Amino acid sequence: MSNLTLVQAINLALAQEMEADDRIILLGEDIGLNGGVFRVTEGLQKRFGPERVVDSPLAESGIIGTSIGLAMAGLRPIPEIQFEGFMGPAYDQICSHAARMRTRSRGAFTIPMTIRVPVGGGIHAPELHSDSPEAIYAHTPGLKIVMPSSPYDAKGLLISAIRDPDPVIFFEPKRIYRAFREEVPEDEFTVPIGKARVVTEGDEITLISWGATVVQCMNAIEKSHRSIELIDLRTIYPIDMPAIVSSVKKTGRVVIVHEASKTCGLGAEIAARITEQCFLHLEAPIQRVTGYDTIMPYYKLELEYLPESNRIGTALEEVAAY
Amino acid sequence: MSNLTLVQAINLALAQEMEADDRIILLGEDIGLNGGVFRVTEGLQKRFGPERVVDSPLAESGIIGTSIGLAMAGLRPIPEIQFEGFMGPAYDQICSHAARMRTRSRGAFTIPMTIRVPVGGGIHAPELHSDSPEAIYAHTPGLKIVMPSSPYDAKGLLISAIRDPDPVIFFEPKRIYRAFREEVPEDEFTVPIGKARVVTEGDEITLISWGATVVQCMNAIEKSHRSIELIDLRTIYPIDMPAIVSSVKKTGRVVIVHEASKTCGLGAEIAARITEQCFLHLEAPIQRVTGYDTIMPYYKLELEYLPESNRIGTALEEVAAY
Amino acid sequence: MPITTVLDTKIRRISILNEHGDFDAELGEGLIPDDDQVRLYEHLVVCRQYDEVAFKLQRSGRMGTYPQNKGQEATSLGAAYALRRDDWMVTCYRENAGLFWHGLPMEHILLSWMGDERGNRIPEGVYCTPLAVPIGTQMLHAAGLAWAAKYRGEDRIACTFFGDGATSEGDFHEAANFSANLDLPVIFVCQNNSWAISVPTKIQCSAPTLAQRGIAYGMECVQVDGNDIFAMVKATAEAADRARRESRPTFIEAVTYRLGDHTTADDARRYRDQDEVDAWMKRDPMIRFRRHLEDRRLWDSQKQADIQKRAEKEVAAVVKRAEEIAAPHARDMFDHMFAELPEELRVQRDTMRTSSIGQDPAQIEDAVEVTNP
Amino acid sequence: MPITTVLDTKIRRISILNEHGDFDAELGEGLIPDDDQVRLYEHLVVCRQYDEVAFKLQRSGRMGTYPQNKGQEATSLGAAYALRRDDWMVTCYRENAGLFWHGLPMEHILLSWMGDERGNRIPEGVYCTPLAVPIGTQMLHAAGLAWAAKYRGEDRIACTFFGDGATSEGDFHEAANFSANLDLPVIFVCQNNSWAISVPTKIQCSAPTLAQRGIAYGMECVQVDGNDIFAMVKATAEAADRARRESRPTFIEAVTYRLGDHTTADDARRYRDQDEVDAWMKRDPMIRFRRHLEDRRLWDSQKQADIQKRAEKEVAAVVKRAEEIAAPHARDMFDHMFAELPEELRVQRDTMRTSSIGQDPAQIEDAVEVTNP
Ligand SMILES: Cc1ncc(C[n+]2csc(CCOP(=O)(O)OP(=O)(O)O)c2C)c(N)n1
Ligand SMILES: Cc1ncc(C[n+]2csc(CCOP(=O)(O)OP(=O)(O)O)c2C)c(N)n1
Ligand SMILES: [Mg+2]
Ligand SMILES: [Mg+2]
Repeated sequence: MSNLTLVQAINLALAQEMEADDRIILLGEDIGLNGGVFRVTEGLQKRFGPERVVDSPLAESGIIGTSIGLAMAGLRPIPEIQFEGFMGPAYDQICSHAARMRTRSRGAFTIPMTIRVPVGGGIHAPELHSDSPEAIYAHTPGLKIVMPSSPYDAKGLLISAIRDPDPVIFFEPKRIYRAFREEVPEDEFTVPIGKARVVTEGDEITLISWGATVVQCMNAIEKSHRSIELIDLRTIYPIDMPAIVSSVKKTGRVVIVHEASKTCGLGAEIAARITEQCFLHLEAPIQRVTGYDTIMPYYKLELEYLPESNRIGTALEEVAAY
Repeated sequence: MSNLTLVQAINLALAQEMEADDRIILLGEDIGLNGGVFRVTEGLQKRFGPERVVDSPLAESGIIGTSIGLAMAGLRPIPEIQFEGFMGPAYDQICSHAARMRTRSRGAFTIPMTIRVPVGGGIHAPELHSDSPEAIYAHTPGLKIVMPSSPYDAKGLLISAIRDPDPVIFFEPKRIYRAFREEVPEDEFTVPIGKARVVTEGDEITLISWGATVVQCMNAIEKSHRSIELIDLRTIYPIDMPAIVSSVKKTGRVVIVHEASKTCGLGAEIAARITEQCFLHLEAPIQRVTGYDTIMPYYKLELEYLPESNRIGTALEEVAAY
Repeated sequence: MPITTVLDTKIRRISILNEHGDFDAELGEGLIPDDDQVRLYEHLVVCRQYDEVAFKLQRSGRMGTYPQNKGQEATSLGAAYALRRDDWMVTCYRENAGLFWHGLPMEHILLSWMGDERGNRIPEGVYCTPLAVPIGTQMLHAAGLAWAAKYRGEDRIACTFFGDGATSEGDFHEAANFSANLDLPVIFVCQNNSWAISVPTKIQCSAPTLAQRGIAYGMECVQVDGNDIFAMVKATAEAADRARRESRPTFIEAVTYRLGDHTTADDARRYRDQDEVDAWMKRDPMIRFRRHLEDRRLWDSQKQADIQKRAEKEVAAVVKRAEEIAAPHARDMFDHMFAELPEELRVQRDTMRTSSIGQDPAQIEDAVEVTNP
Repeated sequence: MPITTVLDTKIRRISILNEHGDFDAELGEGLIPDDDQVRLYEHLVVCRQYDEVAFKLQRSGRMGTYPQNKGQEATSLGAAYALRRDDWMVTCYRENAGLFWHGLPMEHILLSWMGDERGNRIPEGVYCTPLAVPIGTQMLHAAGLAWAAKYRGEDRIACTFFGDGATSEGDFHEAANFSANLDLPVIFVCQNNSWAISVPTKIQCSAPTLAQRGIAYGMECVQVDGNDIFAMVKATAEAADRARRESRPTFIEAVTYRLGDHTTADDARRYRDQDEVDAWMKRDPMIRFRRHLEDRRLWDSQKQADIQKRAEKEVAAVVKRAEEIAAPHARDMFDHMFAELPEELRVQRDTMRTSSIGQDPAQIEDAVEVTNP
């Protein structure tokens, strides 16, 4: 066990998997000598050499497109996109090719690639450095989407993602890259993709979130006197509906929290499914506490945009009072 | 009045608006002499000249990116993307720039651009020629999204879109480009963006759809003996919730139909909002009849994927029976 | 002094067997053994027959949209001939002749255009990739495939094909740039067939050549008469050598012409002159190749009649195979989404004939076969 | 015969005032009137001061991430000088000197980096565009702006600036290609400052020059010493002329160097040698320019002291203005989403302090001001 930040946990997972499997190649902007702009890949180029940790040209479509080729040949590329706002240029390669290659070729070609991407707001960064596009990719069949909220999960989920035979987008909530430490086993272990985690048990309200806002949810719970079951989704797609359904059947009340804009965010899908599958158990409308349907503002206003614990707290009260 | 197909209605709207406003420039692949691969721009280059109807290089990001520049200078570009599957390369310019320019510059720059895109399946086309990405763009703040289901609406909505001071994605359901004709006024008229249309009135079930599947819904209603209120959304964003809410308060039962994949489709957002706003009126879980969470299959299976009238009919029965 | 020259560069054009039948012995002699010349020509006849039949299949409603290859066959075939069987061919959709030579069973292409993904299930041991529908995107995969070979110390290379129109896409640029800067063993074959649907090449590139695209990357580049199979073989062999020995990419502009419509959904008479087409008809790669073989007494009209008959038979058999493949199952669309089907997708699959996907997993029997492909 | 030459091209490099202070009179004499030389130099001093102060604002927590301009100022300033006031400057984020010369009030740039969109509210009559955060994307806007001018018959042109790294993005390619093929009056100024964050230029382009990127498009291209303001003025003036008269684009590679870190979030010591930085320190555009002015008796140390004082005062006033602007209102994030706020967004705005956005439109009073920007 070591007491690690999320950044350190990811770095460790990468190092251990690279040690075990020389089909793994890392590529991306500034990931080599510089160790990435968040230092997630620190020391890896030195340890594994510039053939395996590759500073690429500044071209996101190129990074993903060549990774697809590497994967088609049987390697296991782990491309990094420097910020989620720069997935845009790679959107086509991700959605028109990576997500489709297996089904297009009826299994002849597969894409065992893990795309690492720092995600979300709260770090006073410039434009396009604070977004949350997970729903975009959840709406794209053929991708798995993961977003850990703790160092332990980050290591275990990343190892699962790397070993997964299909493309996985691994979103790293940058706001909690170094926000806290947690005991993480030194040895390799996996946290399965597709399984949510019950963070706190409770029977009054089901609170559902993922990534950095899980921390805001925990803060809200601390300030609340109610019995709240907090579910950390951990995997965005496929969604662990059994975990959600069994909680909602117990509580009948739901609050969903995410940073992304409300309209067509993942919260909508979860709310729709809960209504489909727990219709007779619901005792109040499902509340979504989310970013607004605006552009994520420049950082002077970012805390107004992000769902902070007080907004979550209000929602909990409203749902309970209904 | 003339009896027009949807293609003809769009062509007419383009011609009349170009006649009235010389700030309008059309650009795209094959839209000139060839009149576009669906002949939507037929005759326009001949009539308005190659300066106003421009065959562009084969580069979607370039088409949208230069359109943004044209719009920033005060012109009113109408770029065409040849098929919705080729919006991918333009995703970044649409979402990182067109959608953000007004708010980024606090109104100093605006993007009065209408992006025309044929959308959807059912025409036995190759891969990436049959998709329905409307939810992706509905989740992107700063864009308006429109999808007509009839020649009349196509003309009126397109004129609204062109005159709108903000970027509008105008999706043209290619399956019904020539499927039927309708009386369309010769003169210019507008159908307002943001207003749904009640296609048939009813008080048992609210059926919500948009684009080509409105026709499938009408077929399903014809085969049904129930009193069904069909709402054609017409505008994907902003969603006309008042129209939906007033219908649902009457019926208490809802079926939503769209071609796109289910997870994080627009149906999820509508279902979530209905649950938020009509919680006590709902008498059955909301049903979504949609494409599956698979890649739109090659055309041998496309009718298995698309929500055809029999699947819609079953959903209507299930909702009624609940 | 203050104005100096920092770059001075030239681009060559290779032509060996020109449209008048002139053959440059110095470059061409010994390039392709006689036997192989005959085999290549015969292959062209079969491919031309395949193309005609595919066109008719579409016209009679037995196949969807199809892009004719007519007139361009020598380009991909010449390149394929110069490759090793285990080199990657990363193509677009107009390279049937090269792909079949490289080992792809002929029914695959038909099956794909018949709207069936199984056409893309490339058999084990065949080194090519599925049809690339989004223009200009597949060159990046070629770069990645070549990179993988280099990483593993294999001497396999990748040869990618694309049109003049494709060079306008950003992904082309990124693929060329990655290949040059990371020293990847890739050959870029641009099939400049004068048109991208209705758009003439000058709208894609107003420079005097497309070959000079490669200069941007410090890449070796060359222009070739793409209807001259000898020139294609020579340029590709040189490029393959450069890729294999020096791990450096090459850009080849192959000047050819699309004699048919863009696809069966297109009508080229709307936008181009018949005169232009007629002029290019005379430059058909098969005419000059046949004449050349006849000059060398490697070919005669009896052989032509024989191969024509064989081609018809062979293609008919291919069509039969493609059409006899059982219709896909509706549930097939789920089966290759992931290595292991997630639970929620399993439920969608098993309930697909009901409306309420996700709610009634008991109806698996309902998943019937498609009756009307 | 069969191997012919289809292209033969050269690239020039322009240098007028080199790092040793040598001045090429033939090219440079009369290029910039003496008064203007002094004004330009003074402007550089103010901009350098601005850059230092901005850096310190970030370090003391009064501003977010900031990209220093130090060392590159002559590039954008020389180009801006050669433009007309109503030409478009479409920049990236390291062109303060040029932008201020072109008319952008200095507090705007600070405000943007302070996390406030109002910094991007370009005043009426100033022809520049907001900070471009996504690398390599703004050149397409420049092409569109130039296109609009051409369409309207205005003789306004667009000059766009970007880094060496940006030339790897597909959008760069598309912008250059559109401009060349549609004959747009655009100048592409690539500021090759040796680095893209930690990545050296050779990973973006292994060719001997970046200038040759332009050959791909048949575009006029030239390499310039970007730390030589005279050479920048000359190259840009030629390009502007070509754009205005012939409506043809030009690609200028301006060779310069980023003397500071990439941004305040970066530590360049991790990846580059101090020796390299020291060598470039000597090539600082301000050193040679000052020496040149002194040689010509246009400048002396008294003037230097005066301008330094003025710069400090001026920049302090700018900082004061930027910091005194009232904090934005939370609801501001809604107000520029659309020309007219859709009803559902109005409800979100008016209820933003409640959880249940969309459900309680009665709480508009709750939208309080941000207290802690
Ligand atoms: C990204 C993308 N944009 C547009 C299309 C539609 N489209 C199909 S083929 C084609 C023209 C391609 O021209 P070229 O690259 O020259 O190849 P050719 O067909 O001439 O062989 C276009 C525009 C597409 N398939 N993909
Ligand atoms: C599309 C995109 N990808 C990545 C980044 C992150 N990033 C910001 S600046 C930069 C390097 C830019 O280098 P260059 O173009 O040479 O400009 P310079 O900073 O050297 O002036 C990178 C990778 C970005 N802003 N946009
Ligand atoms: Mg072509
Ligand atoms: Mg740079």
